[in-house]
Amino acid sequence: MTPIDRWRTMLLIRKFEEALDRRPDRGFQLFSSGEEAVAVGVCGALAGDDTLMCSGRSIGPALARGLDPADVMAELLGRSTGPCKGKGGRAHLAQPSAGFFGAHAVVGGNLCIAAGVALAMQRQRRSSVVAVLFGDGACGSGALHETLNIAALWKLPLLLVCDNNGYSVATPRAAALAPRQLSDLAKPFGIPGATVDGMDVMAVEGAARAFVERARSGSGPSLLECVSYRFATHSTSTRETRPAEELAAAKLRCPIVRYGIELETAGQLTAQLREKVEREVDEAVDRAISRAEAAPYPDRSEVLDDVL
Amino acid sequence: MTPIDRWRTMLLIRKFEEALDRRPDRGFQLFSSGEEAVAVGVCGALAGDDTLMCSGRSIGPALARGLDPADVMAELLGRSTGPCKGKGGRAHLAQPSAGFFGAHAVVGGNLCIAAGVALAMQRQRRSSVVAVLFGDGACGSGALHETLNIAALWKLPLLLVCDNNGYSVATPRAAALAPRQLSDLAKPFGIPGATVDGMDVMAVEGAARAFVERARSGSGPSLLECVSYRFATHSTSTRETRPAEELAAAKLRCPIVRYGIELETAGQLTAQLREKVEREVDEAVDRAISRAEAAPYPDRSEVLDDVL
Amino acid sequence: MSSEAPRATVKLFFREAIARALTEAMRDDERVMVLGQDVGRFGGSYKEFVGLIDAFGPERVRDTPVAEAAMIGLGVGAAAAGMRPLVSITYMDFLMLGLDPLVNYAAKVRYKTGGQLTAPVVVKTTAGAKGQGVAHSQCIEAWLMGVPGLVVVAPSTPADAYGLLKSALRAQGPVVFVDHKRLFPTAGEVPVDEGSVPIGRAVVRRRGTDVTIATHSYMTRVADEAASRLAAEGVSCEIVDLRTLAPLDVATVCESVAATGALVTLEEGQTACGVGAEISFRVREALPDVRVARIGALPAPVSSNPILESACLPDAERIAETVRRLLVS
Amino acid sequence: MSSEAPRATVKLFFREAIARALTEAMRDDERVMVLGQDVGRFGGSYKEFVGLIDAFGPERVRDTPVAEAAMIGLGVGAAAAGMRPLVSITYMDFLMLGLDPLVNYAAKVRYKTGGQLTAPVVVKTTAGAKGQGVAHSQCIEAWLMGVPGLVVVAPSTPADAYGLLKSALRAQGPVVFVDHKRLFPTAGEVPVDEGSVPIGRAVVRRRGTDVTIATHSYMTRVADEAASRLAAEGVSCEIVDLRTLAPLDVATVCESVAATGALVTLEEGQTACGVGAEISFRVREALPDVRVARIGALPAPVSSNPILESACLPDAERIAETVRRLLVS
Ligand SMILES: Cc1ncc(C[n+]2csc(CCOP(=O)(O)OP(=O)(O)O)c2C)c(N)n1
Ligand SMILES: Cc1ncc(C[n+]2csc(CCOP(=O)(O)OP(=O)(O)O)c2C)c(N)n1
Ligand SMILES: [Mg+2]
Ligand SMILES: [Mg+2]
Repeated sequence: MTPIDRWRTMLLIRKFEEALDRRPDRGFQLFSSGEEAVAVGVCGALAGDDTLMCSGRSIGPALARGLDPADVMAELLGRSTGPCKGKGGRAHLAQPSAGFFGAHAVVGGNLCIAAGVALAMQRQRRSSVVAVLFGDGACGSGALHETLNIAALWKLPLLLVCDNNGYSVATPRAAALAPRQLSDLAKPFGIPGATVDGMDVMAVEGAARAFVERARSGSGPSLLECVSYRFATHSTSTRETRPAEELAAAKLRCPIVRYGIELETAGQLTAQLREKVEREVDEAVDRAISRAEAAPYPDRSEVLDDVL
Repeated sequence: MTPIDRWRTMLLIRKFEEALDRRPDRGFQLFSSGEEAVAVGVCGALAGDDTLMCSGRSIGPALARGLDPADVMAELLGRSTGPCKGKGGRAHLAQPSAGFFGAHAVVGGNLCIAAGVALAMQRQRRSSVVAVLFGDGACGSGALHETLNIAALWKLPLLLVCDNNGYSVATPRAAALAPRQLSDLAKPFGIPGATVDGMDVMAVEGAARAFVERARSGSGPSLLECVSYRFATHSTSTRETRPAEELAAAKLRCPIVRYGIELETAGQLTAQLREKVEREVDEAVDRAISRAEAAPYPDRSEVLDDVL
Repeated sequence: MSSEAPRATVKLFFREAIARALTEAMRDDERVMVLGQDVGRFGGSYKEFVGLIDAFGPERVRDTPVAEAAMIGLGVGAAAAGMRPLVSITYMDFLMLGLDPLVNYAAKVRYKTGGQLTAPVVVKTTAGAKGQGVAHSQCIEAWLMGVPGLVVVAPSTPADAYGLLKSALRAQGPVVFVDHKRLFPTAGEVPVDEGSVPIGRAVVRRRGTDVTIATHSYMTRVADEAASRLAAEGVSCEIVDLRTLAPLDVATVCESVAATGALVTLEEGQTACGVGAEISFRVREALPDVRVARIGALPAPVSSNPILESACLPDAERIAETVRRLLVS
Repeated sequence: MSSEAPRATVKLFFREAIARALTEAMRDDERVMVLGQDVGRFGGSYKEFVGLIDAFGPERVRDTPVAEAAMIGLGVGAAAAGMRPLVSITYMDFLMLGLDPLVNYAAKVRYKTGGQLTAPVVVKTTAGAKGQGVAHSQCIEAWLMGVPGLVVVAPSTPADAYGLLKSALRAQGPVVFVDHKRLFPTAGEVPVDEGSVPIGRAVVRRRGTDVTIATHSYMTRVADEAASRLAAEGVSCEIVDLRTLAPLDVATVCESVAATGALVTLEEGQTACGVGAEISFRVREALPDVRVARIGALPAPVSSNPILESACLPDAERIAETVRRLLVS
């Protein structure tokens, strides 16, 4: 991924979610503004044959993995042209053929599924790696322990990425999780762990790249904690309860602004280029919306399709 | 507990189980010969107001906690004079009034229950501590992680004791558990852990005592791993698959023989005293058997009692 | 209710009725405490715990990690050791993660210890669909009805939510209190005086003569909508709100069905081995010749897609159509 | 079965039939693998996996930690990614620990991805009581019947264990294969030729004219014992072995009941919202006037106490008595 593509993808996620949020028919959504660098950094480390899984907070991951924004928008707006025919929606977005094995809205519930996908990769002697994104909230769940243990024993090609945005709904991480660093949870199992700044896309990508290569070479799983912050409320129907100052301070660390400044300083993002990319992103989002709008809803009669 | 009482209790467990095993009507049982020092050492560190919980391997723990062998035998042989009226049996032995909150046969399933009992102690502002015994097998279960995390956050008065006998049924610990030391599992949570020789009753009691005092003083939970070995098959209906040499070597480390020699060397266990204790233990076991034999079975009509 | 003067009432939202019941119970009984995700300062996903942390402090109103197995296990263990915890499981789908301590310990501890221990925990959980998709929409209360040792309640009105929660917090053993996402914002009259609603009693919500609709929770409201439609066509429905699912108040259902001669069971969950299958069987033990039909979700997962969600779940039209068909059969 | 020459058979224990099915499936399909506690060198708690590790090696026959949630989750994830794992859950009671990946993912992944993914995992688990007490005796197959997307099979003979497991390992989606502690040591004839038994078809095990007993798994044998007793009294029982619980073969049950006019459902688990409640409802949709009774465990946990265990579970005498009462009603 080129530096500009990284920045573009983060911007795409932000603007895509903003456009979606403006729609009265958007339904229940979980946004990832503030956390773009985590998804984009991790995907920057993945190859085409690798696959990504994530939690219900799935828009950033799906777009970072390179899904067509129009397909994602169609799925989120319940259109039958979405990759899941409009049945999955936000919490269950998936397009395995594009390297996105999908979202799963059970906190912690995606971890052992991801390990199973990694087991399949291993058994099929593919050199593919599975990366799974989950929140700090999932670190309280026993599923993490069971997955770490088996993944370590069987040296599964699995990268566990904790997007620690500091909250599980309204509960601060410190009230729910005893460990000082969440990546410490890997240690007893002999699994390498690292904690990086999740608002720094290059830090995420660098750490992820090392762990992905490790997994690819057969050395087994790893745990990457990315410390981020969520700018939006937990969901579109959740009230905000975080301190205003905390939120304001976090917004100053916006990963998109930050990476944009880095690129500017390095002379890689001129004003002109910035404008061009912003326009392209706006067009992509507009196109996604208009394509979705033009697409049909599923018919009630499809309710019993794809059950068995 | 006096040194002689420690030795006596270990001997009682051994002889009690041997007597039970000889009975054709004993049903399905899990014995703990070889592991007597773990239960006896832990109970040596508990006060009367503390409470003990354990896994389905419950005969040693129940006797170590001081339950009347006759009551335990009655329960195990399905007599209605058992503390659970013969309904609980081996896997679900309990006598809370005697400081034995009980056995629970779900591997890992007793951990969060024990934490809940500890929560009750804490809320009731009692200075009591809960000790819970579980096997190495339970260390693969997510319940341990969830319990460690919450117990650490809430500083629960809980002593987690892993009786690591090296096997879960026939699966060696190394094939099922990635950690080098099982007590390491406490570390990420900031919980103190220790690994001791579980065939050495004084080592177990010493470590348990420190952790119990810690919990009693309000400093929270701890994890004690006791490395032991089981002399019998997993259950009375399980075939033996462990290497004969391994078993033979372990038997040389018998905790009862070992502690007996220590006491002899220290002049605390004379041949005469040994004979007297052995005779008393035999009598206690005989009495347990004959009391149980004399006791009635529950009636079929009791099947619906105590449901709601 | 007796023939005395009508009791004074106050209008409360369903969520407020829950908070009120908890407030009174926690005031009266030091042993009552609340464990759950975001139940403290946040006040619960549906605001049903608002005010409790201010009144009773963070020791008794505890935010937990996302760890449903341990949450229920802790509640169950604490209950067995003398407390009266309420454990909040925000989505009934995730009750699955905590079934082991609930079913394998709480429901059996009284039995297996020969009465030495009992675990009077209340597990409060929210069933039903409201746009959140396949893993946040399920109704699995029928599973719990087949677990000896569990009491299951599922109120449909604020008054019953209040009164049944009061009873649940005083029960002898474990109680699963099932509410519903679509009920929290509904309002209803609740007696001003403190009181409770007994566990194990259904109630006739609407009087009618042609058919009995036996249902619970949010579907009680959908049944009422269907009954109003049918009334316009001259069909008179009696609606029995079960309120408690275990133990089932079969007598009240039978009394109604004996009069109407026809039974429709209605639930939001799956029909296979569901609440309706059980009620139908029990009613026909007493009244073998009544006509019976059952309604539930279609046999598919419940999508977050609004069209597919509504196609899957019972609605007034499906109920009305079922009643019409049954009455001509 | 056609009218051709009878197929040659060989006598196998139930546990051997399972091992044979797995051996053939693993030989034919590289994607099949086994995950479970003590399934490797030990060969399974009931010896049903004996020989597999020697034939296929430890990469394909994997011992797991005691971690039912992850075991099922891994199997489900691997299945969704193209493998065909069989996950062994030694006691059905502990299936509860893994219901989340099974019900919330495997059963729904095909639906929620619009058909992009499916999870053809086989979860093999052992139900029923045999002296191991309250947490090692449960039958919760009825819960699974209410989960759209799951297939549930529960054979009673070695031939069906073999044939249904072969089918399960080739199914499109997740299958729960329920066996029973008391079946493993039973023996029966199994065709020498390789083959399979189709999912979704019940079978008449014993021909009779007075009453139909619809049952599954180990209770099929108990039903047969009851039928022999009743035969001595001149009462002729037809026994339908359901074999598959989801989807239910209602047609075969109805055909039998249409002829006998009376239905007794029999299961080892709880009756409330159980298999029998469902069968009864479905049969009466077609045949509203037949007499029906159901039998299951009494509503109590199953103690390891032999007297209480046997008092709780259905036995030949209880079945015979139920049939006698039904036929005079
Ligand atoms: C097992 C389970 N319990 C509860 C929930 C409800 N829930 C949805 S998102 C969420 C918060 C999760 O926090 P975290 O893992 O940090 O992810 P974030 O929302 O911060 O991205 C909760 C509790 C759930 N989806 N799954
Ligand atoms: C959740 C669960 N899964 C499986 C079992 C079956 N089982 C009973 S004992 C046992 C072995 C447990 O090993 P460990 O915890 O080391 O205890 P030990 O038997 O060695 O004392 C197993 C797997 C169970 N009781 N509970
Ligand atoms: Mg978070
Ligand atoms: Mg062990």
